Amino acid sequence: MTSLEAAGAPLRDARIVAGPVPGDSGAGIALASHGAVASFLGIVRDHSKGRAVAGLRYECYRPMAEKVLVQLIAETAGRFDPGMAAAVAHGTGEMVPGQAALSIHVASAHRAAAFDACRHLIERIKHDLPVWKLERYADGTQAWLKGS
Amino acid sequence: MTSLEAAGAPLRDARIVAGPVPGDSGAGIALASHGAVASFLGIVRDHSKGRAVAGLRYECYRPMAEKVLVQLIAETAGRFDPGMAAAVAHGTGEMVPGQAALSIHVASAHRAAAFDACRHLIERIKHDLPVWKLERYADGTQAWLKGS
Amino acid sequence: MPSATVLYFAGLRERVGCASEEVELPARATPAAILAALSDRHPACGEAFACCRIAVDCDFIVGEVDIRDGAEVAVIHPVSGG
Amino acid sequence: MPSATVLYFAGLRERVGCASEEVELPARATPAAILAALSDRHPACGEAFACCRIAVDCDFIVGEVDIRDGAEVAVIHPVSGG
Repeated sequence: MTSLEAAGAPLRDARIVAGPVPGDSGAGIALASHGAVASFLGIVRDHSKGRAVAGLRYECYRPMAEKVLVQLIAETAGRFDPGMAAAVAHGTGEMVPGQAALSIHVASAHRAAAFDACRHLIERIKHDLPVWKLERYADGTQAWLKGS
Repeated sequence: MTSLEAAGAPLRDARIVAGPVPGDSGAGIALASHGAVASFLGIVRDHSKGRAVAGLRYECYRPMAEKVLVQLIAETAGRFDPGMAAAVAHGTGEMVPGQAALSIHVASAHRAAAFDACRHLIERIKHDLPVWKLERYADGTQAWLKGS
Repeated sequence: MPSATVLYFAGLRERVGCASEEVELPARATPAAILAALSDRHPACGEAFACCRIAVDCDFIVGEVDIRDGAEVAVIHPVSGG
Repeated sequence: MPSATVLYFAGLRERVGCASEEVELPARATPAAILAALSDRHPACGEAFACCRIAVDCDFIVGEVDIRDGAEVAVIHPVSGG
């Protein structure tokens, strides 16, 4: 029995939630062998390309999005640390500036793998997660983003 | 008046706390112009160089540690993003595996600067913060770490 | 030919004018062939389809894929999550 | 010569045998000169001092520094925080 098995399998949590994602420190995902948790929060900004943003709407192809998140976590673990734990959540629906649309936590034995895995997950999510952003501007107009 | 001034100066919070550091998401430090929060938690592990660890004690030269944290945040902001917000806390005293000894949150307009600044802060803290770790092993012995 | 449910999202949904439609597709096809068939149905969207990926039953397709009757074929235009 | 309060921490404190002591130091000195003076007082710790940095009034010193009477001189051996 390895120490990993002794402590339980590392958490792999992927979820699409209604509204903004809940905020927590991510400390809860760490196994006893994990010394580092690297995290990322994507926050709705009040400006986009020079325009004042009043709010956003995220539209999601939910069954695929959940499947893609699970796959991206597995791919990331295979590349950076098979023993890592990860929790990823993406919000959907209406949000206002200051709310968090995406949260990623990665726990690993050492900080380099935790950071690299966290950053890799964001880049892959930005490329592959079937989620689209409608920006609502302060002047009353709105537009779908053309990729990100 | 820039949007930064309109929204208030970015938070720069540096503190040495008794016991482990409190856990939070870091979302609260983001200004309206910040789209990304990158975070790091240093967690007490249950093993160190193959030995089972029952607990730790962190000893700190507190007045200097607080001053160094403030300086490292200013240095990091100057290098990566003068508009970034940051909150850094390091714990002192007794801790057990699973507790967080260090938390770093950096908020910036974009994720690359937030990640780079967060990672830079850890490396500088590991090198310059006057804090020393006493490891208490499961076999009842203990030893001060020789640097990190 | 099998009949698949084709899905459109967000800006592409608005441009095509529907969120889903039933479309007869070849029993085995590449993403390019699927997008060409959809462009024939929606000539005004040909340019928008050019930068799209295809997912069948929630998996991105890179080569040829079998399309079963009732398959869910999603047209994934460039995403903007995160 | 000014009298400074010299501080030791953690493993170095245990090795030197005290957390602080009053030491007369030159009015202007480099870290190397300060560490040499402390090695004279604690010959068994010369090797441990070799990898130490010096902070005066909570600032790391890299070149020469003025030591005022009552200055706080900390001997910073390799740290292990984080």
